[in-house]
Amino acid sequence: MNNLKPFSVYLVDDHKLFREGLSLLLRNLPYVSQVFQASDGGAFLSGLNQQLPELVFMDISMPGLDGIETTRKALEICPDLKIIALSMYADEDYTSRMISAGARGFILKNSGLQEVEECMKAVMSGHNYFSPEILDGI
Amino acid sequence: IQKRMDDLRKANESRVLSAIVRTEENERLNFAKELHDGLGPLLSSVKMAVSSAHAGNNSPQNMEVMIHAEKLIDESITSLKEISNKLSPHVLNNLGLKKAVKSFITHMSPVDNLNISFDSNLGEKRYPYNTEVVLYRVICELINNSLKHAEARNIYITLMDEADGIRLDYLDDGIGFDSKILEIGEKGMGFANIRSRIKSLNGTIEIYSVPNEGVRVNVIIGKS
Amino acid sequence: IQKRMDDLRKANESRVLSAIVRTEENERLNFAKELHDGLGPLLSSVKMAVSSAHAGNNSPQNMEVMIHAEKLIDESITSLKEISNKLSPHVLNNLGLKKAVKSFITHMSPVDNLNISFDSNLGEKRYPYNTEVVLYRVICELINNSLKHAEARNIYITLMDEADGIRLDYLDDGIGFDSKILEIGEKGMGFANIRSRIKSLNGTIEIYSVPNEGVRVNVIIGKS
Ligand SMILES: Nc1ncnc2c1ncn2[C@@H]1O[C@H](COP(=O)(O)OP(=O)(O)OP(=O)(O)O)[C@@H](O)[C@H]1O
Ligand SMILES: Nc1ncnc2c1ncn2[C@@H]1O[C@H](COP(=O)(O)OP(=O)(O)OP(=O)(O)O)[C@@H](O)[C@H]1O
Ligand SMILES: [K+]
Ligand SMILES: [Mg+2]
Ligand SMILES: [Mg+2]
Ligand SMILES: [Mg+2]
Repeated sequence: MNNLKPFSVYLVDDHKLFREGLSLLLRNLPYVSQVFQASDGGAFLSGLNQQLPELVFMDISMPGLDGIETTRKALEICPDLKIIALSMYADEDYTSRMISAGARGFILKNSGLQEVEECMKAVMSGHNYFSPEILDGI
Repeated sequence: IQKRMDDLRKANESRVLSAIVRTEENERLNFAKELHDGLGPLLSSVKMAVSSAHAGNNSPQNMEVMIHAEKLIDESITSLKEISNKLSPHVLNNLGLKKAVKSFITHMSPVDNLNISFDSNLGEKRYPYNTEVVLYRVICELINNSLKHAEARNIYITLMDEADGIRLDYLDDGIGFDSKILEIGEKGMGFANIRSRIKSLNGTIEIYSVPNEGVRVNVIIGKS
Repeated sequence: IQKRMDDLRKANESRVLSAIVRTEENERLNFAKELHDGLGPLLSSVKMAVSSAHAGNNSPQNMEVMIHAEKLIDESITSLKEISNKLSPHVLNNLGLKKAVKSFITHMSPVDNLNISFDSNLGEKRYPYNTEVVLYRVICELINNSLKHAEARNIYITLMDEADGIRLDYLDDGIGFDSKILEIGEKGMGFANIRSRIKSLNGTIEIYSVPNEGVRVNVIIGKS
């Protein structure tokens, strides 16, 4: 996996401290070139024409446009965008909605950083990735 | 005239009850949200930080400390979710009554030799928040009662959307109780509490039991 | 006979209300305890682990991550305490009504040009839990209302233990409101909620207001 070309990441989450914490960790990874942040779906979508990231972490429950709608709209604009859902909940309904909206990965917010890394690597090399907890539930 | 006055009084009483139940559920929802959407992500973020540190090049001692810390955080998150869910079940809010009852039953700690059957024609249909939350809490309390008191082997729950309203029929085949308990009302708060919640929706509840013959409860909540 | 029946009905109504308020407060207390005594210590020990690790010999990068994690934990603990306290104020449970009201007032986010005076002869005296918790919630709601709606410069609160019961007198000098609001009861749940809580204790509440002349509220709860 070390042959992965550095890529940019966009974090979309309404929880400021969570966003900042994760962005700090991501920036420390050698293969992450840049980290952008948005606090809601609207801000992310309107930022898309300026910053086209290679990978997106998308919160599901956000005020205004939720993660599911935002994913759908973002993929209409750029169909190749790789989006990973980041959720507090493992319930099957959330997963299936997010997947049908076009997400390539789905992990829980209480994952360790190792899992976040695995998920990023899988999705960046063209695979799908789902947390084990989620696979258990299906 | 007497009848009209009684009706008025009843309507008023159920309005007062409905106000208190509604506010209470609202506040609980807010607390659950604060916990889940506020505290939850904070802890998640701590978890990621700690896991990143323990993957880094640390001394073996630090490693051990960090692994321990991670376990504690996992436990905190589980406990947070449980409390938030008891305050206001997120499946109920997001996915409706039938799914929420199903989820309550599947997530219960398993009990030996107890079989719960749940049958419902509600599908994904949604009802007013108060109706959903009251029926949900009634079902949970009845199940908890059966677990605590009944020594039952079977629980049968049917929840049906019918012409006259939503009908809940609950049955267990446990040791039952002397129905005097209901009149005295000294033993616990469970029945009193679900009675008032149902009253707040102008619904009806009937509780039948005979020692050694289990418990049967019938609830109807009109659709307004 | 009519009078006796009315009395009976009233007594019954207040019993139902009192049951629902009591259960609710009990459950809240349990949730608050679970948070405070269950989750709280977990987080504290995470905090210790993380601070010990960051004191160890770490890379500068890890250092930064750990310092950030510690901040997050502090924030989690603060938020946990706030929520637990809103669910069931621990000062109230531990130190009684007067101290709890004082503590609520001192911990409020400060408001420009608002002065709150609180006078009470309750001292450290304790009352039945329901009495304390209802009076506490009434006072909090009245203060919140003044903050939200009144544009008041002064709030005067007196809380007195007198021969006929505990008396709460509340006054603000804000913009007041048209008392029709109280009859319609459409605007919010606050007043409805405190009315039912007071009713559950067989107490009385009177709310007076005239536009531009502030708000006055008098409550009496008998000592049982
Ligand atoms: N399914 C049941 N089988 C046998 N006895 C029951 C059952 N449900 C209730 N009871 C009896 O009725 C009593 C009253 O029930 P209720 O739910 O009101 O209170 P509780 O369960 O004892 O306490 P709480 O619900 O407040 O935790 C119980 O104490 C028990 O004796
Ligand atoms: N101190 C006050 N000064 C001026 N107006 C007030 C005051 N207290 C209440 N009101 C008016 O009375 C209305 C009803 O108050 P109530 O507490 O029942 O509901 P609320 O505060 O609007 O909402 P909630 O309490 O449910 O958050 C308010 O909307 C406001 O218009
Ligand atoms: K980097
Ligand atoms: Mg969110
Ligand atoms: Mg019970
Ligand atoms: Mg109010």
